[in-house]
Amino acid sequence: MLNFIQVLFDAAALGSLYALVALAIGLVFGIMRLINFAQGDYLTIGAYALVVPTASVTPPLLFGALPWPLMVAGVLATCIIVALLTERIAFRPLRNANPATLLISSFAVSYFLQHALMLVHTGRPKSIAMGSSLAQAIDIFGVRIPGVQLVTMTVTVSLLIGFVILLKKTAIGIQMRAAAENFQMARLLGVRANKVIAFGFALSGFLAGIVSLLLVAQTGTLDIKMGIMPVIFAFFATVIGGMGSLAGAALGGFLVGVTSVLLQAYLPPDLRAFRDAGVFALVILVLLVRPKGLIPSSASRERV
Amino acid sequence: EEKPIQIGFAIAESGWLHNYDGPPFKAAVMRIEEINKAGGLNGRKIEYKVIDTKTERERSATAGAELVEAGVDLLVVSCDYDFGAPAALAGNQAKIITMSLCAADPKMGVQGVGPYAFTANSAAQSEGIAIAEYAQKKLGLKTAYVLEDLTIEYNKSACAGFRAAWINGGGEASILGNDTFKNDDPSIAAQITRLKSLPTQPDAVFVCSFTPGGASAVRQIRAAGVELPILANTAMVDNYWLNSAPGLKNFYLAAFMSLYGDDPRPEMNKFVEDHKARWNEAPVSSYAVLGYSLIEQWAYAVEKAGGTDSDKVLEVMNTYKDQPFLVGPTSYTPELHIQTARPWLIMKVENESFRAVEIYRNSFTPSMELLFRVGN
Amino acid sequence: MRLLKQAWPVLGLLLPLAVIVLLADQFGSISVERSVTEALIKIVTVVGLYIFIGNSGVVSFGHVSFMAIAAYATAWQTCCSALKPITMSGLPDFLRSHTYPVLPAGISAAILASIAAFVFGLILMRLSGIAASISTLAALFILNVVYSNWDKVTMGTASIVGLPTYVTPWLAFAVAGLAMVIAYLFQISSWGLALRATREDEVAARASGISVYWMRLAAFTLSGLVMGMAGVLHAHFLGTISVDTFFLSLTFITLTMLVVGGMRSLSGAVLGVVVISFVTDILRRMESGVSVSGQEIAIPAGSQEVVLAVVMLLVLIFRRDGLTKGREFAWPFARRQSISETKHGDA
Amino acid sequence: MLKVQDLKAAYGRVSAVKGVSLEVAEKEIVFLIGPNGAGKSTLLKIVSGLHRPSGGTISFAGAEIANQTPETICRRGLVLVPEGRHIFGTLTVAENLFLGTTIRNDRAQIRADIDEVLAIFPILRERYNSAAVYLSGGEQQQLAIARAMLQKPRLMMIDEPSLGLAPLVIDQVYESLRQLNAKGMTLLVIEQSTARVTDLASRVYVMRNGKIVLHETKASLGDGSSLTDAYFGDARHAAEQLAR
Amino acid sequence: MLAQDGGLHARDVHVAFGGLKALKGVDLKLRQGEVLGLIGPNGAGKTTMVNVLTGFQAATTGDVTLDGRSLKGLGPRNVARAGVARSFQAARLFRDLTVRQNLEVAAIGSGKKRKEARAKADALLDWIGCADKAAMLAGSLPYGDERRVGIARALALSPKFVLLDEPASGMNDQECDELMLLIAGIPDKFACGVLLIEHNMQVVMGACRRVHVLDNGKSLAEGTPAEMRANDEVRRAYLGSKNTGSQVI
Ligand SMILES: Nc1ncnc2c1ncn2[C@@H]1O[C@H](COP(=O)(O)OP(=O)(O)OP(=O)(O)O)[C@@H](O)[C@H]1O
Ligand SMILES: Nc1ncnc2c1ncn2[C@@H]1O[C@H](COP(=O)(O)OP(=O)(O)OP(=O)(O)O)[C@@H](O)[C@H]1O
Ligand SMILES: [Mg+2]
Ligand SMILES: [Mg+2]
Repeated sequence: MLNFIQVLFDAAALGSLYALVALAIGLVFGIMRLINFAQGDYLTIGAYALVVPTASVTPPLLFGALPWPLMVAGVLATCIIVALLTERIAFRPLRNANPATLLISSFAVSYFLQHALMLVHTGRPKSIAMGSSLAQAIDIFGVRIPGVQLVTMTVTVSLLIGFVILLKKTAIGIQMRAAAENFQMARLLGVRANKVIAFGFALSGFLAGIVSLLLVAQTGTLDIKMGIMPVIFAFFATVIGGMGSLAGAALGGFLVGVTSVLLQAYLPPDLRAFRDAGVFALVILVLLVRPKGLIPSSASRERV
Repeated sequence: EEKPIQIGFAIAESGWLHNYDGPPFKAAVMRIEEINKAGGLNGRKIEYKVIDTKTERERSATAGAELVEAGVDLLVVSCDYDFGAPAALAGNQAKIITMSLCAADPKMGVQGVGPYAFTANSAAQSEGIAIAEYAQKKLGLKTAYVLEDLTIEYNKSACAGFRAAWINGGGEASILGNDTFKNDDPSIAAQITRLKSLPTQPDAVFVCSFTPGGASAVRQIRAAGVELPILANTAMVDNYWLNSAPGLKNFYLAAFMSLYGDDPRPEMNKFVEDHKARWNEAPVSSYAVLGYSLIEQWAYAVEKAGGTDSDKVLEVMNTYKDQPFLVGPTSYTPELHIQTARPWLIMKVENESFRAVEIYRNSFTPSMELLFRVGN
Repeated sequence: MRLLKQAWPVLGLLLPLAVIVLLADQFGSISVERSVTEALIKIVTVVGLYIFIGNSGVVSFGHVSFMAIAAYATAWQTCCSALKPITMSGLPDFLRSHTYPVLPAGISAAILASIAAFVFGLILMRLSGIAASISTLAALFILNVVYSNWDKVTMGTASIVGLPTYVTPWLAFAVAGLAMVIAYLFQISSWGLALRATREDEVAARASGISVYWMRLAAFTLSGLVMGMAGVLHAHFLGTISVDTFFLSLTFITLTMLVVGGMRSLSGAVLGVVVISFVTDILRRMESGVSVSGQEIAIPAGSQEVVLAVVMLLVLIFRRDGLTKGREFAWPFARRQSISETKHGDA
Repeated sequence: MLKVQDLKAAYGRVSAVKGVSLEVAEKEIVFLIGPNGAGKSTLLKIVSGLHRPSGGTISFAGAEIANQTPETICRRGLVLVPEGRHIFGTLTVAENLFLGTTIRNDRAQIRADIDEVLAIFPILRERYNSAAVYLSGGEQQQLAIARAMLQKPRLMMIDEPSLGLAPLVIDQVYESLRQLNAKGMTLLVIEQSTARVTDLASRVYVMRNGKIVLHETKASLGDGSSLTDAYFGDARHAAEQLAR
Repeated sequence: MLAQDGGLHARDVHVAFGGLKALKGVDLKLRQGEVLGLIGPNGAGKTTMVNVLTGFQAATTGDVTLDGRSLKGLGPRNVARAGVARSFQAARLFRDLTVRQNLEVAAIGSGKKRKEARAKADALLDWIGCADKAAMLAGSLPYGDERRVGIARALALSPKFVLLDEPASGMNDQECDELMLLIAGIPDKFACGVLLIEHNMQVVMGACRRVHVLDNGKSLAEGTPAEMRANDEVRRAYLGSKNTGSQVI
């Protein structure tokens, strides 16, 4: 018999990871109406920053060799810089373009980053000895709790609270939302809108850095495509949570992760292969019942 | 002077498949150069030409067609069945011997691509069979748990082979359970929970996967405190991923050869040395030897047939019965163009490296049903 | 003359394409010929996308599923009679133990895709905007998971190999022409017009008595049919099919072609394919090395994608509504007046 | 205070402003009127930095501001209330008002000022914490004006303040504007209805077809009949035809 | 058409948005062939009323009937096909379609064939004086034309009733005059009742025989324009003492 509490914990841990990615997707969507597929590549690049860029399959460590506070800082800084660069070069000139154009431009950015990374590192997955101690599980009352997952959950909850406060209560948060909705009008009110939006991207880079560290600590591997599925799941999460609502994004991410684990745990063996189909069917179902998502933001409503 | 023999390679020089095509290709070039240095094949020099498929099926088909058009005598295609097949089809339709560097799927052969298609590799099923038999007979393990990565067909085949062999040796009840995951799952916590909640723990876990997902799974299993022996399929061979599971022990698989100088067959160790001399590095992957033997196998048949005429060469190759080549004894029949019982080098992980254990040849051979995975 | 002018948006596209096909057929190497055929199949695909996305304004990520459905359907009917009973034992008997001629197989496969689109659409078209897009993505994943694991019918993730390869450049051209005619007729029909109104303003369209749901469903079904045609061509061009071909990367590249060309016009859909295919092909040839005045030069392997991404970004940045800015090609013999109709978008 | 000279601008190849010069002095209320499409809104957009001029100069309080960004121009105290409201629908009324104070340093004074504008527009107090998208058309217009008032500009440019407002509210809005002006704020107002103009204007410009066609000061304005003529030009003629 | 319960009739309509009551029991009857003015302060509930009448907003309680038939639960599209058309406070044209296509769409929406739809569109364009702009993209129209095309689009549905939400906003005095004439002519030309929401008193007074005043979600008064102008309550709540809107130069 499966230990139900253990399953719940597993579910919550994966849910938190997706929630963290979804938070970044939701944040950038909130400030630019952009579903940023390149978010996945930010985190891939962050992970690869741990090793020296070479074609070798067993590369020496770069940031990964530093004491952990410096390593974290190095990875976060890398992700933030990449996020800012993509904002400046690709997304800023496209501000206020229609959503399809924005979306496609983020594909292009993602395609670029992925293949540039591939040119440097080759497509072969690499492995890295990092955070093994964090990956170890501790046993609490018979429930196995891997350190990474504990950290993931704590980080997710605190960042969610932090971001909601930032956006709702601080001047820069309100300015960010204003610039998101109507860039020109925000400028007419004296908001330094370019900086404010860049700040939003920096935050998404920050989140990407955190996720890449957590992922690497969990899997110990680097792969050019490691960002894709988390971002796809986060993408679903943001929409079922309610586009433009951070709490919604986090909730959506949580839900997607939890569903995936519960299906994995409780589906009969023959159907387990179809686990993901279940998750995606759930996405469609949620949208049919609540087309604006679980926590619709006021942005998504329209007065006639 | 006779016209040189042409070999065409429709393989990936970029994209993810390059990692798999690259090493055997280099080894194949080594063999070609050796033959040329020794005076050529039947007195004719061998030339070769490569067209990059960029890990795309469309490119693969085009590359195949172009090489056929250029009149190659042997067409070599990608490691992977899915990406090699489009090119192989072109070769087969033109009745040119077509060989895959390391596809592990019997459909790269008579029943799938056609009668002129071969693969230098063994069937994925036999990887599972070999390690299952070895674990039961030599390691004395009685029960097993199977963790199956559903992402690609190769894994499913390896798992099918493992299950069949394990049940053959220990009965239905000796498999304590099955679970599935996907290569890009960020976490397999739920699978580990199921494993740990089994009423009795198995003697071993068989993980059929490939990197990076396989490496990540091994790391997570060990991090969760599961110290059971882990058995794996051949794709997990070679040291490059061991960083992700520091201090890994009790990990076994069936491989072609050892890159680390401890292969019980001296000719293998010489191969590694030659490779270092030619390419300034040891082979990146032990799959390399398959490329070397691919050329060996075809060249031998050409010599025997006295020319490159496809039908004659085919006839010779179809009669190989434990024909000795570097990678090991090789057999083909008119029905089957893949190895099912070539001896394996069992390897285990110790002190952060793979170590050769011993050569082992499986006695249980997969039936056609198992090879084509009918009824599972 | 009026008829000619009416048909111009299609004719104006078909004529240059015909010239390209003719040249490739007469003078091109195998690889040129195949590149052209590939591009023509992509045109069918992107025109299929355009019928729905261009007219409804809803980005769909799910369309390549319909290619998969048709490709598998034609494979079941035409492929590998020897292996089929063994490897696809779950097929119903009329498929498992019979092989059908390619033409009825292709047609029925495309129709099946269209039926599938209709069925999916019944559910998905209830949603609007981003929710609709995301649920089409979910549908893509669902179909992918099902086809990847429905081993006895689809052979799981393994390729089905050995379909008859009958697709020549001219056949692909003919089908591309057909797809363009279908798209154009739909676009100028009253349903097409109504659908484009919903794209501009859903609320106002409702208030004008338009059923957003049925218009979208109609376009979805029709585009499913054209995607099905593309799927059949794809299958019989390569001779092999597998589920993962019809997944994210094909979705992204075809969407990119549509957007780069200009997703609001048929000309955009076609031009996007032509331009991106051309750039890709040139880069690819540069990667494998070209000789310029006797010197062999090549760009590093793998840089093709990087350059292509930059090109796509530049187009999007400098022509954010695509190369055609979402307009049809103007009738070349018009007096000034009717040009104003086509030009007004930039004002 | 504001001096525009020979300003030109175009949208693509269509030129919308064709060499306009105008002046606004300290503490004036200047009206800019003219038929639809005359280029009035375009002119204000250029002055506020939203649209690039193709020629000419703009100086504000002695500094050249042509081609500066909207936020720097705003920070100099030159504020635009653009036509069509542009409130932030996803933000609450309170947050919209708060954004009006972005450029201010006198934090202490803000609370009192917000209370003041809420007194002018009581409906905003009622809907203080609801998302602005739900406000009615007129309520949104009031929010836009209130927000601009909170910016405490030296020169406020308003594009059609009465759009969508109930007559009573129009009165209130103009009354407040007059009071602000009395306290020292300069105003440049675009208005469709000429009725207000004669009441309040220190100066009026009439714009047609991208050019200033008439310039009247308070003294020369009289009953405004010259305005009407310049304003409508041959449009009257068309209307008569239509009536027939 | 003079059946007992002819016309578009809203009975005791309540609408609440969460805690906010936008309409608190409004009765409104629009008869065939008349132009009824609907005025009231900002936020009085006028647009909400239009939304209820056209199926965009479900009434919390109360009912709307068209010629005696209830429109409950029909939804915007079916209400439009039943014969109640509307324009929007923001014009909401189909910006990337031509002006003619804008009208065609509505004609198609009312069930016409393509040919008829085109004829209908051209006739309406003639009527609003925009025939020369038929091939222009609607997004590039000047403001005034945009408004008129919005009205024409509503009429292209061949409705029994058309509801116009602030059609004159942003227009100058001159254009207001023209628009007033246009609106006043609708009942005769199209055999169709008109509900006109407008803050410009000049337009309301000129186009309507009867005016209904809403205040704070409730009916305040109904009567002729002159009566309303004289009504103290209406002056206090809406017009203001100066009664600016009706000042005509
Ligand atoms: N974004 C734009 N793109 C193209 N042309 C424009 C744009 N905005 C305005 N125009 C054109 O520029 C000219 C001037 O427009 P503008 O809005 O400045 O006039 P206006 O005097 O403010 O008119 P209104 O009284 O209608 O507000 C008009 O012919 C208009 O059609
Ligand atoms: N969807 C909604 N959610 C919350 N409140 C709403 C919503 N729609 C309208 N309201 C509120 O209901 C009231 C009536 O709004 P309505 O738009 O009907 O006013 P109106 O009479 O049209 O005003 P105006 O003349 O300013 O256009 C307003 O206070 C408005 O804020
Ligand atoms: Mg204006
Ligand atoms: Mg209103």
